[in-house]
Amino acid sequence: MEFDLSEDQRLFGESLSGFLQDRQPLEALRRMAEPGSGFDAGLWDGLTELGLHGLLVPEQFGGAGLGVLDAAAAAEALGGTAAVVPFAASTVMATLALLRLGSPAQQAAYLPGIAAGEIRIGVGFAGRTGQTGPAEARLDGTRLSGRISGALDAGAPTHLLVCLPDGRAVLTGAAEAGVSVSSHRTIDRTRPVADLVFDGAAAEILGSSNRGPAALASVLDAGRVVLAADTVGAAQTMLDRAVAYAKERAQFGRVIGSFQGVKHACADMATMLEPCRAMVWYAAHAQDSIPAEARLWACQVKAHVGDVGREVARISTEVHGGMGFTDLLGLHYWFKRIAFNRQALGGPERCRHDAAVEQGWIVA
Amino acid sequence: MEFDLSEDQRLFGESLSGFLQDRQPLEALRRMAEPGSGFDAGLWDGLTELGLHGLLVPEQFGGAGLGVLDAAAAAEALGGTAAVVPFAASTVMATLALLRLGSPAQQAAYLPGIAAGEIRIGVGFAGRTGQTGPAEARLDGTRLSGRISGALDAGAPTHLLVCLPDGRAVLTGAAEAGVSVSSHRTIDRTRPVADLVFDGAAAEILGSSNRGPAALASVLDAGRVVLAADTVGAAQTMLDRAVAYAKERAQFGRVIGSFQGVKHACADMATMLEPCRAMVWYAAHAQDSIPAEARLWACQVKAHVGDVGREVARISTEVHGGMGFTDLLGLHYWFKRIAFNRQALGGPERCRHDAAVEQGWIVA
Amino acid sequence: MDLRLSEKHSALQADLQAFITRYAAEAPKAGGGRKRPDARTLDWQKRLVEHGYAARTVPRAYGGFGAELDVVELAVIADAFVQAGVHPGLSNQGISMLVPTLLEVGTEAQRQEWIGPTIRGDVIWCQGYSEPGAGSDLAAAQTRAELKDGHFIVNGQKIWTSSAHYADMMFLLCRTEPDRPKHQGLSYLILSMKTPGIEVRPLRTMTGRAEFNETFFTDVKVPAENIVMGRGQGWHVANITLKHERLMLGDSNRLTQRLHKLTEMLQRLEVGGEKLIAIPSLRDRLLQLQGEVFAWRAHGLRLLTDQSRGVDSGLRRLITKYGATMLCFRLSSLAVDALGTAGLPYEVESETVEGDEATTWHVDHFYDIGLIIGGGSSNIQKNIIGERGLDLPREPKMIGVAAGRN
Amino acid sequence: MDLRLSEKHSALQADLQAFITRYAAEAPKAGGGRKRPDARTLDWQKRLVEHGYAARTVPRAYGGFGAELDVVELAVIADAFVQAGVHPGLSNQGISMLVPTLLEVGTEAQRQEWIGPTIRGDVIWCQGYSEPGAGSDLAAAQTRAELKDGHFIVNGQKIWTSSAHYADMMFLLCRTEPDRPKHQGLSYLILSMKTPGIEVRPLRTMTGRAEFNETFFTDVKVPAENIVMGRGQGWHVANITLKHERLMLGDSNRLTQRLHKLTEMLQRLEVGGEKLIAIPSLRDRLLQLQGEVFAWRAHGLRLLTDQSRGVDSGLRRLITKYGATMLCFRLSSLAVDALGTAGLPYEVESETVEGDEATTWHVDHFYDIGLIIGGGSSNIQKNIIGERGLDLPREPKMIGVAAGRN
Repeated sequence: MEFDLSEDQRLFGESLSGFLQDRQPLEALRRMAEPGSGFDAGLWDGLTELGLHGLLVPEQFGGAGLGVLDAAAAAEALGGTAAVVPFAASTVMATLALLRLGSPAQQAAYLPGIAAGEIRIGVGFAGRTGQTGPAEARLDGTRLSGRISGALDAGAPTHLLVCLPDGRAVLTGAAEAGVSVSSHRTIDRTRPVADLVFDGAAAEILGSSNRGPAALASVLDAGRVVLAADTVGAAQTMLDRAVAYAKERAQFGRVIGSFQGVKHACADMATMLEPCRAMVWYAAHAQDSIPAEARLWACQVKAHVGDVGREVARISTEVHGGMGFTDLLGLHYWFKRIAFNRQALGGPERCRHDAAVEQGWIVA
Repeated sequence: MEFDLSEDQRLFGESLSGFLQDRQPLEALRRMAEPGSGFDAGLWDGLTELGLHGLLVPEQFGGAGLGVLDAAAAAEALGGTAAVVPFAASTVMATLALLRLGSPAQQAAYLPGIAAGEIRIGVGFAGRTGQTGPAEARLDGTRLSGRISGALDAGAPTHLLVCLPDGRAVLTGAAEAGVSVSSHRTIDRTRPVADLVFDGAAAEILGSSNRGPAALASVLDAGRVVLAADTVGAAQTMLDRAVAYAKERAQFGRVIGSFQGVKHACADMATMLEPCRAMVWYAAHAQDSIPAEARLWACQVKAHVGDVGREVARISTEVHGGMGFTDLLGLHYWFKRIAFNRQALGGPERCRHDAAVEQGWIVA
Repeated sequence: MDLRLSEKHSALQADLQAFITRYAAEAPKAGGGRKRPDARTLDWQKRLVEHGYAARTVPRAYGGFGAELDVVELAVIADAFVQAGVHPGLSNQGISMLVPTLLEVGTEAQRQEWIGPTIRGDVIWCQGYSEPGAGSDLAAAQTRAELKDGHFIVNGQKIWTSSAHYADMMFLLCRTEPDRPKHQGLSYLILSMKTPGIEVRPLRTMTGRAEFNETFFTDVKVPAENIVMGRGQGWHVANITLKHERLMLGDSNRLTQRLHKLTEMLQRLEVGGEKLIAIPSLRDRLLQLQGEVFAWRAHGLRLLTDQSRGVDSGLRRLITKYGATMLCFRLSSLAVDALGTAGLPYEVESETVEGDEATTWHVDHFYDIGLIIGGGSSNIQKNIIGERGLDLPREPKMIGVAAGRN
Repeated sequence: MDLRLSEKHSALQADLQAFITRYAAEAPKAGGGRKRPDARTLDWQKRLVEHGYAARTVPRAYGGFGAELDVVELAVIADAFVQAGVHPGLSNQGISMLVPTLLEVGTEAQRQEWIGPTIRGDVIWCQGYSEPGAGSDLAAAQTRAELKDGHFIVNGQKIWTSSAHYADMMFLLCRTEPDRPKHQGLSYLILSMKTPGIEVRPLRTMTGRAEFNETFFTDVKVPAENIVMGRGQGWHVANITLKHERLMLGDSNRLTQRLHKLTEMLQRLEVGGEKLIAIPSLRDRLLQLQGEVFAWRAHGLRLLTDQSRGVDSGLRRLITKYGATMLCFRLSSLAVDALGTAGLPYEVESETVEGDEATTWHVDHFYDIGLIIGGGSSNIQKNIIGERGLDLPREPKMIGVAAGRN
């Protein structure tokens, strides 16, 4: 019995954090975030070298062959630094979709490119995530039509993965005829969302037969866990910065962290947030190794961490006072990162709904 | 435009509070509450003299002919002192049921007795309040059968009022053949609930024709407002006592109220509670004078004040530390009074459900 | 308890109806934001003052309408414009904060000079209170003003000066007696923003807009007579001004309007063919918030009655800023949750761009955090509620902490 | 990350299964409460000690099983009894608090005399820490002990002494050096409850039960050698004891069990022909609580791993008492809400009466408030989290407040 990250997992997270803190200090973050595409070529190439993109790609295809827990540890580092890099969808979900639904030929065709940082796959869902806005897609043979909003990691994609309501997933090139991608800057300048419009675009169905909604649902589950991990990292940064600020800032002749009002606010954040880290680990580990619990924990971790993230974001900003509200300290990048994670792939309401369905408390 | 209690209303509330504080100090409260019947003959007679029971009874029948707002002002005083006296059901709801559904003959038969303190009517609902436990009653001609749990003010009743699902209400004598009343002490020793069992008991239908569910619903609404007013009074007492304790009790060499932890807890209570008083007034006034808003406000005030009451009860107890948890200060009488009010006539969940129905957001 | 309007107030309501019917076409568009009022707005403002629908209680001698204070009248007027969706006249810091302050403690000359142009919108003011190093501790202001040859020479920095980039004038809290205890060393000056030595830099917030400014002072000369009350009385004057700001921030009408907007949206938008209001968890949150807004709405009526009687509302007033701003945040939180991924796209380049529904809610949501913090953070508010409202003891004095300066 | 049990732990699990299958019929009923353990319970306890399922790490020299500390073993053992619903052995303040304290800082003679009888259940202890005037400020204890002729003479009053009415012995925190600073003037004594001059009065709580006592001391003579560590070191010893109490209070298994009980109830009970779990607002609250319990459950696994490595969990441990007791209260709040009016009837005359489901939940609900307060209220916990966990500064010293005595 050992409930902890492995030494390798911890070290990888630390090296990611170190790299990102180094390459993405506040001024660089402002610059990289400004275009709002969630993509910076320089950062991307550096992360390719660190092996981020191939984390889940099997070794035979040039990756590290690791699991969702490793991805969660990485996501915590990305959230902690508000990294301007596609990950949850293009790296984790797309790779898992290929591994769980794709044919050997498809895996061989795409996975090496993912690991090498040459392929970036935006991911859109038709239904299933409870998202607002249009989400319909139909397949006519291998021709895809429809309109899907809220696609993730589609600020600079080479390909698009579309998840259909019947449990199939299809891949298209982002530059194919009949494919239109309108990427939008969001409240979170480090990640965009995109509207995808398909008009009879040539598409490739993953796998030769429909493996049913469960396989695709497991891809969604993994994505939710990874977004929750990102929120834990971002919220931890907000807590750390609030504590540091409270030790430094003086008002009424005292360091503000010595006032119970501020001290207790920090204690509240820590009490909420700290168990979330273990929760993410368990949920991620369940994706890799405890199939019976995987879905329920994925729903619950996305919902609960989403709620805690919002509270921590608010309280940390309050502890910073007026400075927290300005752009000067850049604290809002993390506030908005947390807000984005909360909504993407289904907000807490939707995730709890899914958790109720999973437990048979209601019908879908 | 004047939004306030009238001088008379305030004075009546104050005289009630004064009387009850005088007659029901902590030791007397313990003694009166111990039987758990919610009835003390001495206290009852004193309140008869003050005119409490006839508050809503028209002057021609010996009462004061006042409205729900007056009853709410009185209820705040009763809750504030955790008074061992039937009121919300036996005085307010029973009187209103007679006024709104009863025939002139029935009004003449019962209302003078209510005002004189000779008639005390326990009230049970078959359905409609979302209560757990059995709640079914059927009328065969004028013979009542069935079983209703959770009846209010039925610790020492002379009569029982049963509200049927079709909107009719029937009266029986509590000592009639075929009527069985099992009154239970509750968490709140100042008020019992009762299980009523009817086996072909002779019953009198209020009014000659069925006025439809709306009239009876308005009686329920008034009851909910009055219970909310009781909670505001009880919660105010818990806040006042917490503040007084915080000014007096020293720890770590300081009066604890000078610590922000305690001070802010008191501020939180005040911020939650103070608007509830105005809310109760508005809701009560709506019962008397703004029919279009009466039901929605009744549902919302019961739900919201129920939630605020629970928080204030917890926080006040915490401010009192270990002393709050013991029986020594008797603080728990108010804690439990608030908890009782929260559940009786429908908890917050049920009241919000009713509010959604009232606004057409869902179907009943 | 009587929620009906008196005959006098009903008559006013009827007058307002007639006025709005007749003149609404001349009104500028509501909103406006970060710019000087244009000519159309100034004309409208003058018409409102003339009819007593703006500056109603400002004496005629200073260019106002000269009515007795009747807060119900003011509420009836505000309500009429909100209901009709017609521009209610200017509401800036000069009108809402400086004018009442001068009326209370200004000299006759100051009143004569500034009140008229201010209420007509010809002179725009900004507020010079907060400093980067002081935050909620306003009395710790370090901006210095030294009297030399009939002028105060001002040096220092202010922050949160919201309309400084187009304002004509500033009211400024600064330290003139550095040797006196903290609260007794301040003075309240008024000065022209055209005075040499003032630099205004825009201050961007988390909304993405530069809603505020930082203002820097280098040897700025202010005539000695531009002081309100005496030297060392700045803290007293500033508190008069703040009293009026706090009343503005705790407005329960805003809560009601926001609840309506939110309810309407949940009834209109759909996800997967289902109205948002049909989703139980969203509906339940809306119902809870509705209950809270109802409570504050009723509470607002009570405050109005207090004011109309000239009663100090005490605790009832002290809780409003903290309670209402937190509730505002929770209302906008539900809105952005309900919008989900479709609400994430966000472009706020300048205040002149009209945002779509989602952007508007997100701006509100971010701004709500600012409102929780601004004008005294929640911790400060809870101290005020505890100490002034509930009479709980203040923090004891600290060992090793200078009581005066810091 | 490996949640599987090692071979050694799997073997222990198998042994436990065999043990429980063989002996479960001899076990007393779980629960028990406010009374001395009866003969059957004592026999059971002895059998558990013999097999190493109780007092597992207490050295054989003192009557224990003498195993190396392996917290996973302890978790496996606890889990086996919970799963089987079999009495897991005694868990009283003597076993959980005094024994580890004596093992850490007692004299050899004290260990020899007390540990064996305590772990077998032959000697029952109660805790003499809190005082009515001190509350969360344990170090402010005023109960005096003066050394005279080889005895400490104890005078004063303790509160929250939970098993004082049947305990054999007490461990007592008292002031022996009244002239020294507050924290340095205390000593930790052990004494027989049969000593003349001790009076125990039951203390009723809001649950309606007398779960605690007040204990009064009048010239109670305690032999001088009955001190643990030296004079003035009582605060240090008491903190060792408290460390073990705090671990007990933050148990995440209790949260999980309570969640299961609550979930089962909502799936079973109906209102108006509808299962409670079908009511959206109740179900949604349950789902939220489930999420929180999951978080604490995972967190508990992390703490267990820390312990198995001998790592100080720091902040992770400091948050558990505050976080878990608040969550407990919210779980029981949902339970009593779901029970509604049918849950209001309440009779708790003595602990011997088995309550119905509703009464049990209400007792839990009231008791949860006690747990939030007991062992350091939320405010104290938040200070500890902030100061020890996040390294935030302590309150500055106050002017006019004696630092030592009060």
